[in-house]
Amino acid sequence: MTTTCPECFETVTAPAEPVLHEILECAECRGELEVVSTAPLLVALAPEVAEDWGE
Amino acid sequence: MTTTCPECFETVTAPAEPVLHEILECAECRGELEVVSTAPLLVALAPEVAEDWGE
Amino acid sequence: MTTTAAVIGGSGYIGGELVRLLLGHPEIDLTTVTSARLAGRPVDTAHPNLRGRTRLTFTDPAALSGADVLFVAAPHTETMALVPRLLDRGKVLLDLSGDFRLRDPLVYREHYGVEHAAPDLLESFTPGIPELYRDRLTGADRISVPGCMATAAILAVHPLAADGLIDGEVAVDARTGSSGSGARGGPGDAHAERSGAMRVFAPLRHRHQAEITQATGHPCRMTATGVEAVRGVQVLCRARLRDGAGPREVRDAYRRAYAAEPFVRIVAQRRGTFRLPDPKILAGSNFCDVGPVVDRGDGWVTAVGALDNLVKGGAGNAVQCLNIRMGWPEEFGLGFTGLHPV
Amino acid sequence: MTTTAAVIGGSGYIGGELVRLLLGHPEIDLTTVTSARLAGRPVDTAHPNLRGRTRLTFTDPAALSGADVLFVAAPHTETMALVPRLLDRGKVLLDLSGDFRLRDPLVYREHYGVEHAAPDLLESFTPGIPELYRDRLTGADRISVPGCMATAAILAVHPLAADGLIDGEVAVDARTGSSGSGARGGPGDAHAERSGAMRVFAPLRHRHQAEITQATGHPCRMTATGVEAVRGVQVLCRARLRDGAGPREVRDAYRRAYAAEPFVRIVAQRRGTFRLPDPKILAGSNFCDVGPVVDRGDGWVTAVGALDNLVKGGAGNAVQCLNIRMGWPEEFGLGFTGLHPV
Amino acid sequence: MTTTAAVIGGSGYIGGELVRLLLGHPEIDLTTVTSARLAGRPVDTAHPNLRGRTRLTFTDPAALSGADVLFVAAPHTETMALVPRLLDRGKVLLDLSGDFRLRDPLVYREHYGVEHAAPDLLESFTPGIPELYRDRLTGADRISVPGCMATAAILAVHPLAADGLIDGEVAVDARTGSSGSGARGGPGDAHAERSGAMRVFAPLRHRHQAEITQATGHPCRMTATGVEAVRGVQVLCRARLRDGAGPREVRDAYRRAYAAEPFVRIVAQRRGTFRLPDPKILAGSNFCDVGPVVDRGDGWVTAVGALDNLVKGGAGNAVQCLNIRMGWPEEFGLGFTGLHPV
Amino acid sequence: MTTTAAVIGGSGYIGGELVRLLLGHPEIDLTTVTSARLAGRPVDTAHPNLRGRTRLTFTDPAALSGADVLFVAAPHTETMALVPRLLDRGKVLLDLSGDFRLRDPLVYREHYGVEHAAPDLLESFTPGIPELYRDRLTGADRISVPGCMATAAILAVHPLAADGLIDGEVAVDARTGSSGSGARGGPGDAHAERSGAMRVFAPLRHRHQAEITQATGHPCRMTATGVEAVRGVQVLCRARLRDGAGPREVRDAYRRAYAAEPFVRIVAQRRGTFRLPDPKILAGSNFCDVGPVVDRGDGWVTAVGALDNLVKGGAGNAVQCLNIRMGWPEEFGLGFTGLHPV
Ligand SMILES: NC(=O)c1ccc[n+]([C@@H]2O[C@H](COP(=O)([O-])OP(=O)(O)OC[C@H]3O[C@@H](n4cnc5c(N)ncnc54)[C@H](OP(=O)(O)O)[C@@H]3O)[C@@H](O)[C@H]2O)c1
Ligand SMILES: NC(=O)c1ccc[n+]([C@@H]2O[C@H](COP(=O)([O-])OP(=O)(O)OC[C@H]3O[C@@H](n4cnc5c(N)ncnc54)[C@H](OP(=O)(O)O)[C@@H]3O)[C@@H](O)[C@H]2O)c1
Ligand SMILES: NC(=O)c1ccc[n+]([C@@H]2O[C@H](COP(=O)([O-])OP(=O)(O)OC[C@H]3O[C@@H](n4cnc5c(N)ncnc54)[C@H](OP(=O)(O)O)[C@@H]3O)[C@@H](O)[C@H]2O)c1
Ligand SMILES: NC(=O)c1ccc[n+]([C@@H]2O[C@H](COP(=O)([O-])OP(=O)(O)OC[C@H]3O[C@@H](n4cnc5c(N)ncnc54)[C@H](OP(=O)(O)O)[C@@H]3O)[C@@H](O)[C@H]2O)c1
Ligand SMILES: [Zn+2]
Ligand SMILES: [Zn+2]
Repeated sequence: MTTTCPECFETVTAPAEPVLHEILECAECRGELEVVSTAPLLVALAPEVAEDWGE
Repeated sequence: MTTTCPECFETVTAPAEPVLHEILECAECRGELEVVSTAPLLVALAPEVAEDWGE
Repeated sequence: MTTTAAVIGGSGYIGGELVRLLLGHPEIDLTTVTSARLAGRPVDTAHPNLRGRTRLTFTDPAALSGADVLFVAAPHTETMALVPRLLDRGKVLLDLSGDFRLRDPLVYREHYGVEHAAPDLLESFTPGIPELYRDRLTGADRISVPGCMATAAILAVHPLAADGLIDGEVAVDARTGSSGSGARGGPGDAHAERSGAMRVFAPLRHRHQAEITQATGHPCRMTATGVEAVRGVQVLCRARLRDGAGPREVRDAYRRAYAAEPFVRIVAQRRGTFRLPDPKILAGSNFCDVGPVVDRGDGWVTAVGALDNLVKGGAGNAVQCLNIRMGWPEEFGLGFTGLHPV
Repeated sequence: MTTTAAVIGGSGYIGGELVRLLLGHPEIDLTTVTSARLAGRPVDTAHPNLRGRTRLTFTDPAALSGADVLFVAAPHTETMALVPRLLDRGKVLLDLSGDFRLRDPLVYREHYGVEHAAPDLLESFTPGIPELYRDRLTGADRISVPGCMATAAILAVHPLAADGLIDGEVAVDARTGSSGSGARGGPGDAHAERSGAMRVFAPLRHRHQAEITQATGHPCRMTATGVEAVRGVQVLCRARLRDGAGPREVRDAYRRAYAAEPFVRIVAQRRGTFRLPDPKILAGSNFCDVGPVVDRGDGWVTAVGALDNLVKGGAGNAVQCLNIRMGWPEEFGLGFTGLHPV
Repeated sequence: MTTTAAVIGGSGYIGGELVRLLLGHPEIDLTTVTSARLAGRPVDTAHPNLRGRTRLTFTDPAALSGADVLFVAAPHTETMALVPRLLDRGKVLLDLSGDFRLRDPLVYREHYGVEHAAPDLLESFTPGIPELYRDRLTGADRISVPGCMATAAILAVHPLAADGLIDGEVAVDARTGSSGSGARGGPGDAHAERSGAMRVFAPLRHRHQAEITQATGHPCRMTATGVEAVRGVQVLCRARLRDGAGPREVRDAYRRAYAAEPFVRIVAQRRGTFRLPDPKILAGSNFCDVGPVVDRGDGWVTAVGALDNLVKGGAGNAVQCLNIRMGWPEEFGLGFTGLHPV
Repeated sequence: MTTTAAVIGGSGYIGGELVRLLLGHPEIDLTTVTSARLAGRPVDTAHPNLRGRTRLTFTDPAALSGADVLFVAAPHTETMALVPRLLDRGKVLLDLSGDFRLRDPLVYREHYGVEHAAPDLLESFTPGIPELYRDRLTGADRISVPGCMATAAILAVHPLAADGLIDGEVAVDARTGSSGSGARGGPGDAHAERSGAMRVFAPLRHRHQAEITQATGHPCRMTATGVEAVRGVQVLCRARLRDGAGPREVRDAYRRAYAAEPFVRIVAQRRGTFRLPDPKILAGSNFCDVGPVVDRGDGWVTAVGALDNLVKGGAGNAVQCLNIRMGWPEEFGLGFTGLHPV
């Protein structure tokens, strides 16, 4: 099963039977993608862990 | 005798009897100023020695 | 009669710098330095440069009794919960976190990702920027010191903004050393990873841009890159000059703005190795060096600013604000001029 | 049958890098390396990393006899006098100086401050940018390799420009290590002065901006800062997206432009320590890493580029161009992938 | 037919260097790289320099099936429990930890503070020092690669010891970069703490001194200091020359010992900037540079050694040992010569 | 009534540091700073950290009129010709070069390679080491400040030597930053060459060893290595304890020697990141940190010393000596405590 990464628009391949709230990693941008729907397969970007410099 | 620095517009003080082509240094921007006229006192900016990085 | 002071968050990098400066301040008696993690242990455990200079030990924050002046150097988003409980522990409170810098709680949420916990207090804080708000600081009991990169950019741009010499947006390209992220680093802060890096950690919308906009009145587009340095911030700020403004107006604006400022130097020279502001020679000092360069061809100005993020970008600036607030000479505790070479 | 090669200006930093790469090139026989200053002395006198790898000694430039391929790594403004005399000494000539990069002699004079000495030759040079001009390079006998910061910026911006995704000017903020100024430094290059510096040595109108404009078709406003590094260039390039262009179009443009490129990697990740291009991990490698970041809010794009100024920013790029010209595999001599940590 | 290889501990610094070298090795097919922490994620997550060079993902160590050659790059004191379980997973095993370097389990306990868990295996390991044990390595199925500082010191001192030119104890003063402590740093490894440090982390009895004694036959007194560098080890080894030994005997001993060695260079020059071994120009290369200096006045010798701790001090040396074991050219996979400047 | 002071050699690194310290000294009026090269130009031309702190300009050395106190910071072998002409220009003269440090002109010739030009003056100088010769300094009109590495080693070893705890030779392994070679560097001092180096520039018989022997009474064997740092010297001094001397005697000796010293700290801790002396946290400060480590097994002691070569290793030590000579508080002008992190 595949879908598109909302960050970089690369094709993301999910396991055969994706589970709701499972976290996938996009191979291109390495973003963490949360499975928000399984049929159809939809993923959402998990929040980015920002670095906290220069405060 | 004074004039104005063409780079930073600060007042530049020349020696009592400035000589043509004499080099003064502006106290503010440290530019080298060449005396191009003595009466009236006029100065021009000598070329900047640039650094030559990143070629 | 000396004034007592306490540092909350005293084991961190800003806390340590506050301790260093306050120990050398002729009017201050530093009585309390807090750390939960190191409670009971000597202050020089965290700050080995202070060996032989103090016998203070860390106090648990919970055990803080109070002091005339409180410096709060705790993490943002946590500080807004702390401050309400601290207000009655001191006469003057200076916060160094980001929590009380932005007047508008919506802007806070946009940049910090959480709801502000004490929005009613926001208006009661005076921005800790002596060069812009010296008068207000003389009467301020709550002072919010701006961010390190924000301070550099605000001071670099302020003369242009105040004199109305620029139009539209200011683009800020900031570079910072590793101490900017504090003493509690993650894996990316390990020496082998961070050394020699040029790490664009904020390619857009760094939080400090909201502070710059608030202080200068100009929209701001900001990037931030970690470069090889422990201390030090440098900003390059670009803006379009309005019609009629040229090199002369720009130079005049800087001179007027900073002629009498003890801690801002105009550095824009045509010769020598240090022609424009470079934080290399500012480590430990409270100077912010600023220098404008005008492109005579196309009417843009680039203003460079540099400072030590822990001093003028934090602890030193806080001490300067306090000096103003107390009517003390502004240089008290801030006499160190920086080193060269270094 | 191997191809013979000579390096003119072989005692410099670019020259040394050419020697390193050519010694490891399977099709090349490096026969001559020139230096007036060190004529007769072993090549490893200037390049101690090559100890045990070559027994070549430096040849006086005046004694150069010729070779199939000539690499010229001499100072700009001096090279334009050298090249005419070199043309009949080799079949293919690759120049690494700035003297044959700009097609228009007026633009040359504006940026180099002197009249061009061989304007008639300018049109005969093909720009050494494989990613833009691979086809032309297959037949080129005179190749002019672009400047280090220019290469980084051109490759960072090219997909946007080629697809017409941006409007107007590109602002380039470049940072560079100390090897960019070559082996003959002045007082400002001394370690005690340069170490840890953030030196805005070109606050405006750096020479490379003319190259960027020529290659991308966009006007360019460029600053350059020396930061703590020996090797390494990083550029931040900002431009406004034209209406209708967004993150998806931008990503697609980069993929299309660089999918088949052996030495350009797209680096724009959401996790990890090295999310955007950082020259730290590129020392010695021929990669140029590029990564775009789109501000979804306001429609600006920041494209980051990074490379090793002596490799993809100079010697390595020249070797890649030669490989294309000769029909050899493009990776020949360029297999080193870079180190981590470093 | 290629040989398959697996790296156990592939997410660490030594592991990453092994992956880099093995991907470039013409006889090796790297099939497995383990990490418990990053299992399933791409190998370039931990090693960003390998982007575009491999599509391998990390395997959980528990899921390791086997390979012709196993490289073990796991922490000491943990490796001795791993190895017994790994022995039947590969024909040849090379361990890079300290666990199988010392032949005597009592000496192990003295230096590592714990009882050895597999003392019976100790004798079955051949020390991975090509310059001393090349013959034994040709038939070795279990190879224990020495410590980085130990390798530098052993190679610096070996010619003196082998020729009986020195008496008594060898004093070793070692300096090391930050990658020597691996990817899992503590608070002291943070950039702001470690940058520019001169940290005497082992004022006496560094563990590697037992390895030096074992290989040279001389008692050893060793200190180790962390200095500013990511990669790189340098040792200064001092010993008293026995009567009758002087500069000529010393030079001869080094020439004899290393004339045919592909990865040891004798560097002891009287002119130039790099007169004695300096790890600065060795990053990424498999060279160990050594150079003796004799004090004609008092009959002491100082032997300097330098290498890249992750290459000749670890991963590269392991690959060299494997090349010997397999009868491949010793330089396979190790062609990178190092950079200058850098 | 203030005391006037002049700095001869004021454009150099030691000269600049003297200017920085003297400008902050409450009893001193700095009237003259000499430089032939920069005569007439502002002092901050050479020392950009002093911008805004002084309006002094450089005086040509030939035009020097005189001052109460003369600090001489000129190159060795040239200073011995200068000093005789300076003696009547000031009441107190402090020399920072090597020319008047060694009492014996033969030892001078051995280490400096030239005949001493003013041997009769040698005995008239008091060594500028407060910790050893404070009493003599109170009456001294000619003071010769020791070398930077010598000071670190002398202070590290002195308690052991004074209490007779060690036998025989002291081996000193010194590391130094790049400012130690002054502002007039050669090609080897260029950033690209010197950055990250570990350069054994004196594998034996460094000149400072004669000073160490003179001050401690022990023969000394010294090596010196340039490591990555601008400021900072660290020495590791190893010696054999005499029978009966152990950890307790050693600790006691240090405590006794330095209990009342304002600028020597004993640093030998068992926890934390900065356990032994590290010059990283001493930049700008006048501290010399010393710490002994005893090997309980074999009766050797390693004493570590660290300082800032331009401060306690030069300019700061000179100011401390003057304070003693004049009966001023010893800390005058020397209050800066050093930074962390940095
Ligand atoms: N670093 C800079 O350049 C810089 C510049 C300007 C402003 N700032 C701001 O200054 C603040 C401190 O920064 P830093 O770099 O010093 O960070 P840091 O090194 O991480 O130190 C944080 C300090 O806060 C304390 N702390 C943590 N949680 C606390 C809590 N809930 N209540 C009380 N104390 C708490 C810690 O004490 P424990 O020992 O108990 O953990 C530690 O002393 C931050 O808000 C930062 O944004 C930093
Ligand atoms: N450094 C970089 O990052 C970089 C990147 C891309 C392009 N470039 C360009 O590459 C060229 C070389 O740069 P570099 O950094 O290697 O400079 P460099 O280290 O100063 O070396 C210059 C070389 O040119 C030789 N040379 C000087 N004058 C000459 C003449 N009249 N005829 C022949 N040879 C002459 C010198 O040889 P002697 O021993 O005889 O003095 C030396 O080998 C420059 O044009 C530079 O702009 C540099
Ligand atoms: N660094 C040097 O300069 C150097 C030089 C020569 C030899 N060595 C030796 O080489 C070894 C690795 O050093 P390093 O610097 O690479 O350390 P490192 O960066 O900390 O890496 C350690 C590696 O071991 C893995 N690991 C940890 N516990 C394990 C276990 N129980 N079983 C299997 N794998 C385990 C880790 O994987 P996870 O991702 O699962 O945590 C990681 O991949 C050490 O023994 C070290 O002494 C190091
Ligand atoms: N650097 C250190 O860490 C350190 C530490 C302790 C002691 N020292 C000693 O201190 C002295 C100065 O060292 P430095 O590192 O500051 O050197 P430096 O940076 O090279 O400065 C030398 C200074 O001496 C002046 N000078 C040169 N020749 C002179 C002469 N014939 N008469 C008068 N002035 C002359 C130069 O002035 P111009 O502008 O006229 O050339 C310059 O101001 C040396 O003897 C050195 O050994 C150095
Ligand atoms: Zn993606
Ligand atoms: Zn001016």
